[in-house]
Amino acid sequence: MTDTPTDPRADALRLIEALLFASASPVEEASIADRLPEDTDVTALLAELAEHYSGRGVHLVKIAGGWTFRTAPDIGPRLKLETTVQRRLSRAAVETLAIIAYHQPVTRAEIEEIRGVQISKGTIDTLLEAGWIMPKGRRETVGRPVTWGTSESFLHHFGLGEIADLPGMDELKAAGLIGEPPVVSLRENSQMSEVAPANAAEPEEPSPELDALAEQGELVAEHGAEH
Amino acid sequence: MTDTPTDPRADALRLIEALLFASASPVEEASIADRLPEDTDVTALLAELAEHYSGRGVHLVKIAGGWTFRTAPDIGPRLKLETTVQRRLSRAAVETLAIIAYHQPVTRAEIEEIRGVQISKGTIDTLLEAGWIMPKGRRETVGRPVTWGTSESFLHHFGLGEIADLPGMDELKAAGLIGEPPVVSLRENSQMSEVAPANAAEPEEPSPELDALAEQGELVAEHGAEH
Amino acid sequence: VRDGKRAGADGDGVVTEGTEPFEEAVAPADASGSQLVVDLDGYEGPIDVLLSLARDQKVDLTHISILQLADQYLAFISAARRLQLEIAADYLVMAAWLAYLKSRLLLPEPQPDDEPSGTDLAAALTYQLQRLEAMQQAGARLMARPQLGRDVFARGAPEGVPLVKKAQYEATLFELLKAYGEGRSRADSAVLHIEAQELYSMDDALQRLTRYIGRMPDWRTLASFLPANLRVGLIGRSAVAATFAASLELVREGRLQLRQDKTFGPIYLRSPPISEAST
Repeated sequence: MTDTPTDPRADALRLIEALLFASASPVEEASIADRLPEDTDVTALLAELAEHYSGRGVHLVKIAGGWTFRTAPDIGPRLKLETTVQRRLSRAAVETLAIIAYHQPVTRAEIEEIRGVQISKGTIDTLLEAGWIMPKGRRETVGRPVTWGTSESFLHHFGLGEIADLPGMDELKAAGLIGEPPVVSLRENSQMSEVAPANAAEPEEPSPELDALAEQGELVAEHGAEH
Repeated sequence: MTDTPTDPRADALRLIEALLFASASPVEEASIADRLPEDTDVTALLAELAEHYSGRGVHLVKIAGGWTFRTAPDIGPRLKLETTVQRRLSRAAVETLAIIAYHQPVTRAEIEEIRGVQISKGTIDTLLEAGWIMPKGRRETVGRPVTWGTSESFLHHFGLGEIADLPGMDELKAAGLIGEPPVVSLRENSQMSEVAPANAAEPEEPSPELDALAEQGELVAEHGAEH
Repeated sequence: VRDGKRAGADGDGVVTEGTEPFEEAVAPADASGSQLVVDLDGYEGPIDVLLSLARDQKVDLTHISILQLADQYLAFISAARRLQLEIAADYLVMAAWLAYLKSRLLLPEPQPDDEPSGTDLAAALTYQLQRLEAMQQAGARLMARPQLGRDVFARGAPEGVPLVKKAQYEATLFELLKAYGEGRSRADSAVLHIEAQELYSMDDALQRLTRYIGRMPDWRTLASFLPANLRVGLIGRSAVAATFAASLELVREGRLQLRQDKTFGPIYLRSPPISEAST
């Protein structure tokens, strides 16, 4: 290395490097700045560090609003490290997760409207158990339904700096596929709910959100025990 | 970086780097070799990697027969972040401080006598930690108890030139800080006398304090209006 | 993930092409129950079915023929019915709605009422198909990302960053003085005993009223019997209460009469007329 430790810029780079290596979770830029002289351009230093590591075995990435190192994605499989075995998500769960991620905060009813089908109770449970979604307060409409959004560990798991970094987010917004529907909402939905009693043979859990909220801790434990 | 991922040597370096980064404990050379083509000179690669990191914020070191990254020794101490947390003094501590200020030098037993309640050990410690009180020698009586008084920084913090600047009882009364016994004091008084002895076992903050706290807001507001 | 089932429904085209194959398929399917070509279980609801069918048109969703799609769906459902598959209500509702949409699309002139036109409904359906397709693709892209603990790894043994919290205590001179003042006044009041309140007792009132007995043939208000110096404040109220209680006592003894014309109205007192008193 050509850097000499006396150069303040190189010194700051070393400190950032050490800090991010030592931290168990991503470190926010403000927290990095706290440890450096006031006039330090932390953003520029981070960019320089990211550049330095771009070709290496570990990369500097922004995750959940903070900076951290991660192994290069192409190397992962060759590390033969113990990996956490994840059960593959069902198609329903993947779709539901995507809808929650892109449309958050979103109610169960809205998810069902997008998918055109009722959500089985297990789907939300699975995503909760994985720690990827969390309740985001209630919608102030009739019935005050719970809304869902993604958690910080969702961002960690999928390596996202923030929700806006979701793949294709901008295009979907531009295409009007996220947010309020630009056209008359399908009347079919109201019709469907009128006919719904036919479906009452096997009704959904009455208010699964509430159950999930109330028992969240328990449910996870219970769920874990099942598998 | 001059390394290109297609160069087998650079590729091996990247893999070692990622492996040592992600491993929970130091990795032995043999274990590294297992993940690389047979003819790889792991020792030479490790030396190269150690050289690369020698000037940086983390160093590649050999610990207990295995290789791992560690924070550069000179940087370690600088990672420590001191944060000052603003803390309000408890009511008991403020009152104890006030008694020390007015009655110094004063022993713990005397403070307790004045307050009519025992002082928990933490109260004196907190005031010491805040730097507002200091021991002022021993009282030449049985047991030679330590006496307490206020410090220089107490005067600074409260903007006092000297202790004599503290307003006297008459002035406190005039300022409304010592009030007439409230009309409903019958309840409060009986509680006080009943609670105080029973309270001797458990320290500090019995319910009368809470009552007083509840009134505190009012008092402050009142005071603000006066001035 | 039901890739297999989806592929079957997507790819074969059995579902959408003529209905003949199903006729033949009925018998073996009923017999073995294993050769179902129309497998509703592979779908995530009617919109998902529609989306699969729409892909068979091999055009961008915005250019899809809703009419054709409706036909495909209806054929799909009738095929499933012929196979005597159990069809969830959702699917049947969608079939009914599509049949309705079809009729609206085929009607030459718009309905007179303010219902949305067939074209509006078709557009709404197209939007819903696009939105679900977008979410299906988004889900796939999400799952294709390198995942933590599987494809990428965090530092295995983070050394940790020490965070030293230094307390800085806050207190103002005002708080200090107030605490001292309150402490002192509390200490003072601790030795104080509540003085007995000066209150007008019933005995006092009884004595006072007795003096008037026999000397008040006319109704007079209770208030007029109160001692002149005890008509206000707490003691005034105690005088009213005591005098009233005393008057009740005297009424009980037959030595006084009470009258009140209305609730909360003034209370009047008088000595009982001689004749009544004797009875």
